[in-house]
Amino acid sequence: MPDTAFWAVCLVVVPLFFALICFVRSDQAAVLGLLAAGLNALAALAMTVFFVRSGPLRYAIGGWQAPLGINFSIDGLSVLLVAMTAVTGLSVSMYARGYFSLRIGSAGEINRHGHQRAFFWPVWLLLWGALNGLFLSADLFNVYVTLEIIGLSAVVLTALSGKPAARLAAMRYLLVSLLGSCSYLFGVALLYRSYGILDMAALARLISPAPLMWASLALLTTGLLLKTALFPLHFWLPPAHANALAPVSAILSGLVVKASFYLMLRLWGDIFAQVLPFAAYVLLGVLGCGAVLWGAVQALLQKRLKMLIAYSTVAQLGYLFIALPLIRLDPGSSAWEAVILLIMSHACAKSAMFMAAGSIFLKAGHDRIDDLAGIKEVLPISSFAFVLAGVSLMGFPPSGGFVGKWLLLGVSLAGGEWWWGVMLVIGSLLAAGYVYRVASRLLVFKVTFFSRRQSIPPVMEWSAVLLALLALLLGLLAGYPLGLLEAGSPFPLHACREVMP
Amino acid sequence: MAFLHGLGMVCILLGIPFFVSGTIGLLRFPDIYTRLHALTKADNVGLGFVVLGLALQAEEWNTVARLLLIWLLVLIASSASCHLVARAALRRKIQPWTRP
Amino acid sequence: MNTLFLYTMSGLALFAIGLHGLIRSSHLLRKILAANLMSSGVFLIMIVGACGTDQVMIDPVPHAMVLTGIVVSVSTTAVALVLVCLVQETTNRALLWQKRKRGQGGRTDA
Amino acid sequence: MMDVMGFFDIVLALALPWLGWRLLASSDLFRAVVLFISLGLLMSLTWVRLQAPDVALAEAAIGAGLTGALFLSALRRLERLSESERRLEHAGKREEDETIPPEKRRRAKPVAYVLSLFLLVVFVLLLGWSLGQTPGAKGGLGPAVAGQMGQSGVQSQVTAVLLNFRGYDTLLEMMVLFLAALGVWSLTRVRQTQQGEVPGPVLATLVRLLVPLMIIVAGYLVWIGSSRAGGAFQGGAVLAAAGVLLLLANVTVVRQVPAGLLRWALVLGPLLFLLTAVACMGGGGNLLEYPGQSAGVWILFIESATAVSIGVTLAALYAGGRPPAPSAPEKDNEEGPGSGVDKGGKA
Repeated sequence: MPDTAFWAVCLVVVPLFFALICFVRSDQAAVLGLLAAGLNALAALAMTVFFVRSGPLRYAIGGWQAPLGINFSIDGLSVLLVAMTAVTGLSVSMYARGYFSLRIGSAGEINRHGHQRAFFWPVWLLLWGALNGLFLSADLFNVYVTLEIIGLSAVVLTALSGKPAARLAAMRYLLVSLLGSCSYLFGVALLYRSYGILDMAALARLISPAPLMWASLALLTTGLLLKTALFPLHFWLPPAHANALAPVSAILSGLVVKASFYLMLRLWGDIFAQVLPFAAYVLLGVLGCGAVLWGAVQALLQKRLKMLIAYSTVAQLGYLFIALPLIRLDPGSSAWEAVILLIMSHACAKSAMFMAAGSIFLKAGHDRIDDLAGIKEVLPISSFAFVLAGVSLMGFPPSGGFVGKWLLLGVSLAGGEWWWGVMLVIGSLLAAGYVYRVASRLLVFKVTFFSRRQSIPPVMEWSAVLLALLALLLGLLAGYPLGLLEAGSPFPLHACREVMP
Repeated sequence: MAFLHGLGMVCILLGIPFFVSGTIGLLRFPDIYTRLHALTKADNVGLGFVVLGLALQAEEWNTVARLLLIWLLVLIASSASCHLVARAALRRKIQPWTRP
Repeated sequence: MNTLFLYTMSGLALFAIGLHGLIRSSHLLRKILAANLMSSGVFLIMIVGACGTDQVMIDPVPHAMVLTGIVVSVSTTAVALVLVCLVQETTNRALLWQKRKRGQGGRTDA
Repeated sequence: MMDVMGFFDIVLALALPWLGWRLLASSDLFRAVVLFISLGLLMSLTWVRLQAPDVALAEAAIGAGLTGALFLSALRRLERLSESERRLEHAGKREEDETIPPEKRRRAKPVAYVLSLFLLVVFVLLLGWSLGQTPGAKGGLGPAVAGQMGQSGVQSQVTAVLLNFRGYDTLLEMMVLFLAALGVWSLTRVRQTQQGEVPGPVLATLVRLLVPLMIIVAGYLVWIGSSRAGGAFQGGAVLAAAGVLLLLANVTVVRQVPAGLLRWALVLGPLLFLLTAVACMGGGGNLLEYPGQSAGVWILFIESATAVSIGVTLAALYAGGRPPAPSAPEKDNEEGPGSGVDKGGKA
């Protein structure tokens, strides 16, 4: 009888299985990949449904309970993130199918793109499986292995474009990723040394202030911040995200950076929450403010569309870190809800934006913002998707971004720390600035635009629009996901402790 | 038994200087060919002594056989790799060192 | 006990040297070597931790973790080395930060 | 005798960071790589001293041997590309960036150098202090593992952890290895330049002698893994060494392996592991929960399959790219060396 756990296992096993098969049958890669994406989305949906029915759950892999074996912990937070991955992943997969068939179809460059397609699918599916594994896992070392898969496959995907800039960016990404995961592993080693345990929930009960604990927390946090690209450590992100292929950029910006942030949430929001002083959260929040300002200013200065979007990711990640002190400040759970809404709406909006930008790039043959005037005449749907996603990033009313920021604003005012709220507003204004800068070019009337002859497949345009629309509607539908979070308790791991044997 | 044990110890102690001199040769000799010479020749003698010593100390025939196998494999590997390195050096036209 | 602590410090030193090398050395190959040193240091600390104080009970879990770690590090090293070769191939030098025109995102791909 | 070992420990513990320092400080990349390999061998000695024979075997085979081989072949490729670096005997010229004029470099160096060194020393001291301060957890999960050994199906604790208690980690680890092969294959193709080289009689004989022996040893290591040090990774690494030897000797058989077969060999281990894990759910168990008393059999099965794949994968990593195209241009194509540059321009 399939239940929540069955579908959770499917979420990890199916993509991995299809990744292996895709590699062997590389001529069928796209079909197999789409099939895997569909199955994955189905499994995510089924798991959500069962989760709503039966609540949080722990699943012992191999039948070995927590301290000895590795457990899945399925709670509100992980279900939401898995669902987010499924939705974004499905539309990116559809987009990628159109993208590669278009590029293979266009004359002259057949070989290179056939090669890219043959390797994109298995690596992307591995990445997807590892993301699901990361969100579901309750074991710190297991998380390290999934982080390695995520990092390595992100690097491989970045380098797939084959250009010198992309290779250099991938190299830098790989080194940062190595440093980050080494630091994380060191932290895990020290934690294991002092507590003799790797399970997150069990660890949360044991944590007590000690020099070694601080050292391991510092190492874990440094590693994760490197991988999440928080402000002073963000240097590797824009070139990597901007130089990759369009579907890869969407995956990297929408999903990959969320994986390490999710772990930050687990560590800072739950496991270490009891012992950490508020000042530490403030430090992260300040860095987040720096990210918001720096990323937005850099985005405003960029001349290329994809670089602008990549810097916007740096800025948007800043919001998530601003939310950390507010989570600590908040007696209720609205800061938790806000940060999850922000994560989800950013995943949808940013992926949609990169997808739309990819279509625009293909149609126009370049992505110089200043020369894109009038592209709406030839590519109305993608331009629309871009603007729609931009509205979500700015945080305009119906969007998920708006509700998230609104909740955070409420928490900051209620907690008497209004300056966080001010930062949120400034960030939104800056975001409006750079989105407007692009939109004003894209939506110019009556300019004849000389484009390449190739026509963008509808699936590429519509997948972007749908995703952008979802980001926009997330605000209206916010009740559903947040209700899911309630079902799993606002403080994700606490619920599991009761289920723990 | 104690006699065999002692004899083994003596053999091992005899082997060590060969290893040491081989290593010193590797570090101090002037060119690649002399270094190879030091490494393979001296080390192989040292290895022979050490293996002999350990075999004398061994409790079972099983272990002796395994030690012999190890000895044989190391001999093969070191002579073959010595040959390969020297060949590569010759191909790169590296002149043997002569006393200046 | 003292020996174990010595090994721990040795692992720490390896980690620190690797970190230093990863950040400061310019050649990419050396950076990758340094990253390998770092992970070796971490492995050393993990294994020393497995020894326990009485040296009788050996905890096998860190051993398994280190085995995993070794395989992971050879995997990343292999990819990194191929990338280094490609970077050298296209830019003629295996350095990460080189003097280049402003805005290296100058050419982006769709 | 104890004192001798204690002295040995001290020398070893000091030699490790010293070697690390030397290898990063050496201006010659080749020397750095050689020092790295010797560091790996010393690490492996250290594992023996710390009673971790499994790790020692893996370190010697993978950490020192294979990683070293990877570095050496990468170095060779880099040299062939740049033609400038070192020669076998002479310390080559430094490859520090020449873009910065030397006087500027010298000026910039001391401050930054001392600062970073200072920070590192502080970091080490702080961590060392905190490590000394906090007593370790007693035995960690050791007692738990020991308590459940009866149900694990094997005698070796490490193998039990790797393939039973935490088998999921190992499954994902196989995926990392697979991903590495995938990444290397996606990046580049094996160069065909060595095609002309003839191996020479010594190497050919060595290969004929050693390869069968290595396959036997690999099988032995996998078999013995259930009760003592050894297992899929160690066995796979020996297989990989055989593969590397074959590649070095440029045996034609290796070049003629059909690409499809190679792909299946790469996938075999992870795929069977995954399918076994799922098959365990058939009987109502959890993922990877071996049914009944059959754990030992399943573990041996998985280990044999993964050992083959590990061997093939590591050898493929050494080969450093996907197999060269057969004479006719296949559809899964290639950009030749350097042609990525001109193609990159037109997106």
